[in-house]
Amino acid sequence: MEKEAGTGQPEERMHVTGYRELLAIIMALLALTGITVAVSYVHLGFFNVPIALFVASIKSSLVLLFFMHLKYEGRAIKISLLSTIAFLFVMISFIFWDVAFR
Amino acid sequence: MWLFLYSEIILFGGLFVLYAAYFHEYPKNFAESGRELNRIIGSLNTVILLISSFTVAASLTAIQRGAKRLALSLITFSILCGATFLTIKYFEWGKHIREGVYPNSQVLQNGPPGNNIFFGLYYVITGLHGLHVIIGMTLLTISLVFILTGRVNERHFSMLENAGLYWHLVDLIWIFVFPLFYLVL
Amino acid sequence: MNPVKTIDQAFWYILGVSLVLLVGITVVMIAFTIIYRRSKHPDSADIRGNWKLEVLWTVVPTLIALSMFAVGWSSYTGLRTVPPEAMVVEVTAQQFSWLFDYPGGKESEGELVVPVGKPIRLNITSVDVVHGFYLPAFRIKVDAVPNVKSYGWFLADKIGVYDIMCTVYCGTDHSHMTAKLRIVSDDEYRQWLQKN
Amino acid sequence: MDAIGMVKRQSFYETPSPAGLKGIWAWLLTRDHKRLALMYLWAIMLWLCIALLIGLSLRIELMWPGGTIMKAETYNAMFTLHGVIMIFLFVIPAIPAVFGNFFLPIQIGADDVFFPRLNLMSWYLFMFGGGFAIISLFSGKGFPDTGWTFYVPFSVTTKTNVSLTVTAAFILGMSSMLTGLNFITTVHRMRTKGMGWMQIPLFTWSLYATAWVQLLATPVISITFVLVILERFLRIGLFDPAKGGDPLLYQHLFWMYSHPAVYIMVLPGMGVVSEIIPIFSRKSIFGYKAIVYSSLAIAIAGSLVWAHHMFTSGISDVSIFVFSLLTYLVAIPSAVKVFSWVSTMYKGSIQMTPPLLLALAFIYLFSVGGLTGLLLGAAGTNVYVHDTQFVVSHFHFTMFGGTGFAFFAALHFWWPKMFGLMYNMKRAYIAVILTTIGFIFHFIPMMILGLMGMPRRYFDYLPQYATGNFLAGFGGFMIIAGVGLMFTNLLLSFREKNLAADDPWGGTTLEWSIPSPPPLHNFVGVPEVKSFPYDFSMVGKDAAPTIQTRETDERTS
Repeated sequence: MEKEAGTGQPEERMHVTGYRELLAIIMALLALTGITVAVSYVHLGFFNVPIALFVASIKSSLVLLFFMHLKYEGRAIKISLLSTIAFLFVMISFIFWDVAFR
Repeated sequence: MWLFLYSEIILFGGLFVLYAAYFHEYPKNFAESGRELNRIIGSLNTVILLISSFTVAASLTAIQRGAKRLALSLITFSILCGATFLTIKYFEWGKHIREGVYPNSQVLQNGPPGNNIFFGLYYVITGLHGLHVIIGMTLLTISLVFILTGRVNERHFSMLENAGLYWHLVDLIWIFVFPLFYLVL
Repeated sequence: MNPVKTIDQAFWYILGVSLVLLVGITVVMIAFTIIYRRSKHPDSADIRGNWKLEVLWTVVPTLIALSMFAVGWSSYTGLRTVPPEAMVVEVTAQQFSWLFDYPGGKESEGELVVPVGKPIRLNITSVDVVHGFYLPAFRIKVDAVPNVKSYGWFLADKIGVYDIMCTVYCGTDHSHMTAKLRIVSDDEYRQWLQKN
Repeated sequence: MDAIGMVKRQSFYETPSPAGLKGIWAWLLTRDHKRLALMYLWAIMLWLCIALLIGLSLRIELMWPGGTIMKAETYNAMFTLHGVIMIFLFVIPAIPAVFGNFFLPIQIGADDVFFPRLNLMSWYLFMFGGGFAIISLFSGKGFPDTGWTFYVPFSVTTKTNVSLTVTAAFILGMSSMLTGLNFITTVHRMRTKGMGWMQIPLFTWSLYATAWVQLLATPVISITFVLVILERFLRIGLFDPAKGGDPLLYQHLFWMYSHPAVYIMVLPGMGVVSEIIPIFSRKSIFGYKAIVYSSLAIAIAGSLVWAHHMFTSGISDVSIFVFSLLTYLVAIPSAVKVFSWVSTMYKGSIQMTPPLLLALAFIYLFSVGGLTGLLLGAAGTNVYVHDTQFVVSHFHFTMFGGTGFAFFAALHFWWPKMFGLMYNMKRAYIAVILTTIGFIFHFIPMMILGLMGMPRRYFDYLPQYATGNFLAGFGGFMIIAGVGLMFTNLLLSFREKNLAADDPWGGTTLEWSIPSPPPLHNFVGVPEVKSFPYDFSMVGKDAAPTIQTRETDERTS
């Protein structure tokens, strides 16, 4: 199906992300990876998992916004992506109405 | 393409639902099993994927600016990164399997149930992720060929763009898989 | 309070309101088709909405729905609050029969015998696949899930014989996975316990 | 098959796409959304007939206690098949794949869907899925016998070839997902000049809402089915209680898709009814925006209530409280729709036709289905009727009485447009009435049986349930007769050749502005939409209908 998407009209979007910007992002990503790994060696009990997930969310937002150009996409894609994530969040959290109280 | 990515996100989402529920049920066993995974290898793989993601993004910039040769080498590099990732994964799986840790193995059956679930999820999620790496590599290869034949060029780059999006998604999923499996304590 | 009664009340309440709504919708619909048929009413009015009416028919059903939810929920709580003095029977489901373990070590298969007048707590589980314990006369239905202990209870208030069925599809003989509940007098129950 | 009109344009049957293909290849390799829609139509009608006949065999079996025409194993396989075919090969794809493919692009003034080749691929996935389903029957030890829900651990332990059946369902899911993806992109990118979101016809709106559910919910079932397959081959134990797994999580994942799927099934049907009622009342739809928003509300809220299928399964009481409450909230947008349809008829100018009769039957039957759903949504009463014949009856009222009747209505409504032929009205009425009465006669006894406590999926039953089952059998025969007559009548139109006008019903949306059957390229120029889709204000006794491209006054609700 990816091929299909390739045969659309000529691309309209003009934004080209600069190399420097991409380089800055990858540096940030590597630094964040370093941080989570480092934090995992420190025993924080309950907080380990939330911190790891928080860092992961930052990393994924960076990938989404810059590598995947989400920052420069239209509103429709932004909203729909957010709703997808919201749906995923609902799936995971609503399970806990059950498993947490069983 | 984005719409297709959403469905991929939800596909993995189903597995993360299971992960969340079981993590809630067996926090101790999960932490214990997580320690058996090699954090260094996991980090190495994370770095490899992140860098390959960067090179894919850069190759799109390159093609948009008309730097065909640079784009070609960047994509080749990304594909090689993917291959390295899979090789590392292969040895990692191999090591666990030699230790007798694989689905339905005696070691897991006799151990605590949480460990079995943890490794079950580990194999399913990383396996599915590996499959996606392979698909992503295929897509990148197709883009590579298209750049060579000139079907992908500075005006028509959406094939590469979509292959890139897919590759970033693979990266994105790994960003969550990594802490959930390698860093739970 | 015996949950059978509250559940039936909830049942009649929801059913009654639903019937009124159904009859209302149907009658109005048929009436419109007849009154406004083209031969009698060739020109249609141009009405495209009426926000007051629309708000009204969003709010009123919401209230009705909430009241039904409340009634349904409160009747459900009756099923979950087991009186502390209840007699406990362990129920085990297997393909394709029901096993009952009584206090004191007595076991029976395919027949649950309890003394009249007592609340009975059933602890339900399964040894193979998912089954469903269904005792329609007392409005209880509890799935028997392997490795999960679920429970239900009923007040054995009348002497008689009642049906127990399996409600979760479990294989070839699913429909034959039935049992009988016998509610008997205290004396008879004691005799039955001693019999082997 | 000439189009009526002064200038004859070649219909899409006569012009293959891509050009140059001949004979069967012009169909098998086509990218034309209309040809694909017809290919779906024949496949789906075939599946429907097969599943109906299987259903009938189940009813005959149940007319008398004990085994009559088959053994328990066969019966279990038959109801599994009936469910799998009906759900995955009929109800889910029926309206989107056939009428969505045909009319969604036309209604928004586009030439085709956004990804025509992807559309062809969806069709192939659909056919492969169907093929796999058939193969799975005859490989392995006996027919699959798990019920369409494939509950673990039974589905993992049974010896029949569940893996292949599940693969079939997986492929069908892919097909439905890709169709959804295609529709969303089409609606976003290809609306014609002047068509804002509030000028989109309601059928397209309902498909749009459905497409989102298809796209976001289907992957959940895909991964669940993958897990079932992995479990069968590798025995990982993710759902196996002996190995630490939790079978209830399977049910959660399963219903996370399968409950929203109910709305994938019924929303397009509601869209069809929203098209039919205004046209035959010659009156604008009542509360256009309310219907649009309720479609979206159903799509969203419908995704949040999955656990109400599990009230007796041993989930926590807190979750029962939450999910029961949410379930009641989903009931409201459906109620709003029903009220809007009925009020559309108020002060209208109603012309009775077979599609309208079917739409009215839809409203009635769907209301019964919806209202019985209230009994199921309440925690206390749910426990009593869950997993009984009552539930079976309830969802047949919504699925067959709802989606099935909407499918029939759509067939009768758009048949003249799709084929340029008009069917015999009298036979159509008889068929509709027969099907409706048969339907009621079949499912009301089942509902009562459920209230008497007869569980579902029973091959045999206790003596007190004999009368009801015997009666329901007759209803089954009537349905078969009705549907048989209906399809025969439609097919006879090919022989009778009563040509249909371009706009036989006086419709106002874009599909009625083009010839019947449509030419390969739907529109000559780019149509410009200037008004609300359901504007009948200029229609006098004999005036021509106001197609959406005409200037009218912009008033909406």
